[in-house]
Amino acid sequence: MKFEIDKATRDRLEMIRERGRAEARPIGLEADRLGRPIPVDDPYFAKLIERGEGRTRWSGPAPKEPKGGAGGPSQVTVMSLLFVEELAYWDRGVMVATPGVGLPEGNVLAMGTEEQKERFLGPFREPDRPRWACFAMTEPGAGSDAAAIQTSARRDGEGWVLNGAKCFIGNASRSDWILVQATLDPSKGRAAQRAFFVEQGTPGLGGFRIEKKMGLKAYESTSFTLQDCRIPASNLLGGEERYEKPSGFKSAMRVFNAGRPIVAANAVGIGRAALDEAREFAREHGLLGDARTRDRLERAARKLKMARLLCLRAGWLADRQKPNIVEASMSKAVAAEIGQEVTSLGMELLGTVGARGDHLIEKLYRDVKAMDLVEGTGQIQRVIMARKLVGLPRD
Amino acid sequence: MKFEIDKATRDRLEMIRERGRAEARPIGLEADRLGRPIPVDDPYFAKLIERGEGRTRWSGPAPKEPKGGAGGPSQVTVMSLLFVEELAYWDRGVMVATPGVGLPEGNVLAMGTEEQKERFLGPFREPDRPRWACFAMTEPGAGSDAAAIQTSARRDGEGWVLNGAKCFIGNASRSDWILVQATLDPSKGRAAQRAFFVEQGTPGLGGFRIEKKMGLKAYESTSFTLQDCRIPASNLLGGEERYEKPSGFKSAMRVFNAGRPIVAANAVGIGRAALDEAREFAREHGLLGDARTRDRLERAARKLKMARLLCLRAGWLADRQKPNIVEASMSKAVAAEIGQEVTSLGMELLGTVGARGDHLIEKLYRDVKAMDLVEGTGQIQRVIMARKLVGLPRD
Amino acid sequence: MFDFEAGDDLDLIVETAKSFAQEELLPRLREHEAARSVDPAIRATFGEMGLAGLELPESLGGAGLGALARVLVNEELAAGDPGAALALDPLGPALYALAELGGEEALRTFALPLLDLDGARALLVCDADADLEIGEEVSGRVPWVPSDRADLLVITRGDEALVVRDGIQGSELRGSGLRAAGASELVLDAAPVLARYCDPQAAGRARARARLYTAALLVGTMRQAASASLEYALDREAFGRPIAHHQGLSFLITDMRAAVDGARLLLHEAAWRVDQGIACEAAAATAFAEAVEASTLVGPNGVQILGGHGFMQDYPLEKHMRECRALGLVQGGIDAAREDAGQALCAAPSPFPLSHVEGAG
Amino acid sequence: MFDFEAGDDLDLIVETAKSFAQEELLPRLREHEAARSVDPAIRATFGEMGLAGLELPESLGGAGLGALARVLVNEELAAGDPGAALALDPLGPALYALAELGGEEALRTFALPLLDLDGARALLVCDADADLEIGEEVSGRVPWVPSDRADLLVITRGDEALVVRDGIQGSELRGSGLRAAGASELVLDAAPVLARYCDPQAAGRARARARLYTAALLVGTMRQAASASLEYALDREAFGRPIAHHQGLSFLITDMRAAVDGARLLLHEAAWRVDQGIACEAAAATAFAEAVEASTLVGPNGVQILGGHGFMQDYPLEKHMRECRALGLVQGGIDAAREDAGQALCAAPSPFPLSHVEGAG
Repeated sequence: MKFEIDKATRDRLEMIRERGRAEARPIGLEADRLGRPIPVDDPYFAKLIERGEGRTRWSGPAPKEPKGGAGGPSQVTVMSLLFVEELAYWDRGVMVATPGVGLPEGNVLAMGTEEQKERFLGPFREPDRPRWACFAMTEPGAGSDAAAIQTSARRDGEGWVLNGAKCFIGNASRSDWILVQATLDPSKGRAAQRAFFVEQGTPGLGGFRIEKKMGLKAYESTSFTLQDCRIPASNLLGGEERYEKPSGFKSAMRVFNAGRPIVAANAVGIGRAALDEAREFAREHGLLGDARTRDRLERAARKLKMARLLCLRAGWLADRQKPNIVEASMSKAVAAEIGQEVTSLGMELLGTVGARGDHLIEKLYRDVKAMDLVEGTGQIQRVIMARKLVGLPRD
Repeated sequence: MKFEIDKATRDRLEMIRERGRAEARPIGLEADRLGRPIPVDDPYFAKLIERGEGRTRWSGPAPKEPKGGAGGPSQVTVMSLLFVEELAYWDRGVMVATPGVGLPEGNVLAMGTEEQKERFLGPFREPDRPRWACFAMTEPGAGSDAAAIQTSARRDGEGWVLNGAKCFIGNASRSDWILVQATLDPSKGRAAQRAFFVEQGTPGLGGFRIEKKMGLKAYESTSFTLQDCRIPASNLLGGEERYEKPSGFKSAMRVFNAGRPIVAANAVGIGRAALDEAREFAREHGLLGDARTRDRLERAARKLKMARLLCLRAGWLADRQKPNIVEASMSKAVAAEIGQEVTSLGMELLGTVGARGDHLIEKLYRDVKAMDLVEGTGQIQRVIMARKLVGLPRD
Repeated sequence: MFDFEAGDDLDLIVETAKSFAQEELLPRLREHEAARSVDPAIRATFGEMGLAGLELPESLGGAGLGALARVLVNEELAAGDPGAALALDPLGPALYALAELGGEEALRTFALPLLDLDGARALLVCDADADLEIGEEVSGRVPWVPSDRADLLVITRGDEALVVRDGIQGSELRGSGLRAAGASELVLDAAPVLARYCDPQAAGRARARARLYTAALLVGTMRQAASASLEYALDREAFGRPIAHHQGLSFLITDMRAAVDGARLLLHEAAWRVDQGIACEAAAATAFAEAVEASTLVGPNGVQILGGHGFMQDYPLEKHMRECRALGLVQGGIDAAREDAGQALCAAPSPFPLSHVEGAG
Repeated sequence: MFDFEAGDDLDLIVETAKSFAQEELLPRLREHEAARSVDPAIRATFGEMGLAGLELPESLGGAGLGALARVLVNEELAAGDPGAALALDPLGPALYALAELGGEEALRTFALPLLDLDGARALLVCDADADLEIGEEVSGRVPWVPSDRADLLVITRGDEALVVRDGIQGSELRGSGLRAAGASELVLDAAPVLARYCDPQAAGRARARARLYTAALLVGTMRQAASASLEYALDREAFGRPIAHHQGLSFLITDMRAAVDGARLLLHEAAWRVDQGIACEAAAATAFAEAVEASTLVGPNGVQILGGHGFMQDYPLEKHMRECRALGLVQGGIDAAREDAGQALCAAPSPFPLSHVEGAG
């Protein structure tokens, strides 16, 4: 066993920390105060692009290095977890607002044709300006029940016609393209679902509405509609051929999951920020001599450490391509609850200072709740675990 | 609103308290130490009989006083809750071991024919010796799922033949008679169930085995079998006629429930005993100055008081014959968990003294768990509540 | 013995408060939140209902009702909007320190004038929640009050209550919740103490009543969070049935219900004790502590049941969650209440009376 | 970076311990409980496996393994029977105070002789758990040790460790759990102190290792409680399906699993720190606290899942519940651990390192 972080990773964490302190946190607090997403033309984004952030991991059409070379199996997920946790420590909202391909990058890398990678990831290799992309799964009528989505994709000559509505989609209105999950037949569940690239400006894509949220105001969560939105055949993720031998990807997907531990790491990061702030507040106010306060902080630190280990274990399994469904869901179910608990305890410690609405912990209390909602609520995570652990029937 | 106890009731509680301190608690501790039920011929039981305890509430064939006369609606359930809580405070096991009709009394009073009352309750009016009776529902293969019981009752000429096995039946081997729940047809659920008086010594009734329990050792929990056990027709509770117009009783039963609040009150009583002991221990060991200890005790007292109010509310509704299914199950789900928590905190306070196995709190820790198991686990209580609150389907 | 019903007289008042809250406050909760105040027409309606003087003695033109009436009314108002409930009550819990420690004279001098001043607010400030130097004058900072004005300040410190009116400078804050009542930081600069009362027993009762006032707002808010999320859960379908019909979620719903009911019973019992004139401090501290604890379960889980929608301001659940948390922070918060109840517990005779059983006979 | 696997060498040892525990201990747990000791034949088998000297230096004939080996082995043994695990280990956590504070010399003098004495037991007594007067001699009472004999007593107090062998009078107790190891009260009457060591850092490490020793037994016990009750839940039917297939109960099962896994990861990380020779005290205190807390969830709920059967000694769940509770009481229990971890937290730099991230690089 081993629980250590190498020098290079620690250095990178240190860099995130410095930039987080200097940039992300103040910008996040400002966005929260103003109650609006960071504008597209905010100088912060331009600065990120200038210093080479917001780029795709896609290294171009050249043949990739084989995975996990001399240094043993890749630890890419584990490293992401560490970085994401630190980014969320400073501001989770700002992190999500950061330009880049974002969520769909993994899907495109895993399933996209070479032509699609070039077309959709290419502009993100050395972007001339802040660029975003996004993945649109959630619908107003189907949250956790991914099989129930209603956005339809209909063949029409050479192309496709999409109809439906999506909601809670991060960065949607500013995205170059949206990877839209749609179904060929709503009665057939996930097997009939496909993902389509819909470029910004495509006729029929519209009705963008930036939602008002309790927290995480630095990035836009947006609903939009697709009305007879016509797209070329080449915009089907993976291309036609992919779906001729069915469910190859699907079964691979089910073995391990990296998305849920990532959300969990977000919760840990937010919780850690609340813990640090609470401890500083207690120190400044002479409360550390009180056993109640110490117990409260101890519990917070203990549970956060536990949640982090659960995340890292799930990520480590993913890196080894080992089954981690139970572990991934467990990390998310546990971390999200702990994040909530720690920020709530932080509020208690602040007392009426927390009620002012201008303390970081108060913002974190509002921010962290989302970690128990996105990528499946804690209840859904338990269902997923129970299916694996006890074979809970699908109903 | 009103939250007070009249003088007469307080006096009776005081009597229970004195006797509990002098008799029930030492006897209960002794039984626990010896790991066996209080023997049938224990002088304690004879003494109870002598001073007029262990008698039936049945006042004989004379017409009963109308319920709830001048003083408004009856508070019989509320009073039972108070008494039971106090009895359980001193020793729940001893309380159950106490001679008397016990559990089936309510059923017989509510459903029995006059002849049955005379025959089965009569000997309990002024008993010559300690006498017990019991109600046998639970089976090895059907715990909370009462509809699933398998003990069969088959018509045979004028009488009935019973076959099956029961378990966890309090006082069974020493009972004059056992009211056995059996089914005419296991496929038909509760509608096909009937209760039968089976007298001790009836051929076919046997295989008594006193179970080894974690706690509550003062009374016997017994399993037994019925093998072609033949009983007369007159032993069907309520007589044949009762079942000609179907389910009248059943629907009445469903409106309110007193059994679950009673179990809940037991848990509150046990929890209170643990709280008092823990507080005394803390006082003696100079721990009351520690904020952690105070918080722990405060939490215990608060939750117990809350649980007690939940019990009393459920009982008060039952006394008014108002629907209380949600409230009854709530009181039990909450109280049982709190009882468990309080005894566990008590153990924590004792430290290694708790590990000795000779402290009252340690016994209470083992005793109280049963309160979350009998009359339906906390999970079953939630199912019952959810059926009422959200119409949770029966599957 | 026991009676868990409020009785016809109280029921009538509660029903009035409930209709008002459900019809006037609930539909406008976002409006009032944004405006940091309650619509004047609604203020007027409320004024006509006579609920402002609920606990004022009849001799002073009030309804002369007690703690039970107050907590029941506050529950209903908070189920509509706890911020509005505060905004609409000119005296709020400041009444208790005045009435218990200063008596009718104090009420006449300090409370009555406010009733004639449209939108006036008396505020209670607990010393533990502020950073004040108290002598002949008071200077210092009150980090937060749920109001955009402070027409009168009643400061409690231990067994003392002080009245301050001038020399108070307020500056608006965003507020984490309860914005319909406003939110300010107050700076006191040598604010003259107009009156100073000291009475340990009266201070204890005042503290108890103030805690119950807030606990009732908490219970009302979480009751509403529980019922609104329950309604959603019955309406919303996933995996082929209403989400409430998934057993796992239904257990959460039952647990939220139990949390609300338990806190509510403790609240009612403590209020009954206040009205009986018997020992009520520990009971009120207990009720407050439980209400806060329950609200940290119910508030966030109201959001949880709605999933992503819960996070959005299109639904009121996020507001309930924020307001539950904010309400629990006053008067030293849950820790001060637990400390008070714990101290009482440690001092009580053995066996420890679970209050009502051995209480008033 | 990270590695969550024990590695082949350790796996082999763990596998051995596991087979032994599952085949020899688990089937006889009631037998050993009643006998207050482990069957001699099984003791012999265990002796041959060489697990008794697991952490003794190779120079003293031990296997020279570290904390990680110990916690993994203890988990497995406790999954069989935590009482038997204690009974089979002649040195138990007393080893740590001797080794860390007294070094090889102390081990040679006090520990080695016990290894040749069949059934001998060295016991660790934490001052906080006892009522002792300590001077040149030790007098007083140790309320409980999980043993029917005391061949050597190592008493820890703050930064000190004292060794006592004579003048100890034991009297048997029933014990609330762990009866396979025995249970006694010890009375010390002017027991001569044979050796006295003092070293703050070494004492801290000894405390950490002792906490991990017990935490591992807790994790093993609750892992077994979780898996035994899970098995039952898959087997037992109610309302037409295995009870595990009722979503409400399945959530409890997943929560129990998470509690076990979380405690286990904290345990492994802390043990790894011990073996790395880096700061481990706060991590061990944290792991112990979490193991205790998790066990108060998992122990009772193992019983809960079995319903009425859980309360009966026909099933082992009631034993697991009792033993979880008993194990959590040693070394000052959870409060002392939380205090230690809390103090470390308050003293740590800001931002607070969640230990491993900024720890050994």
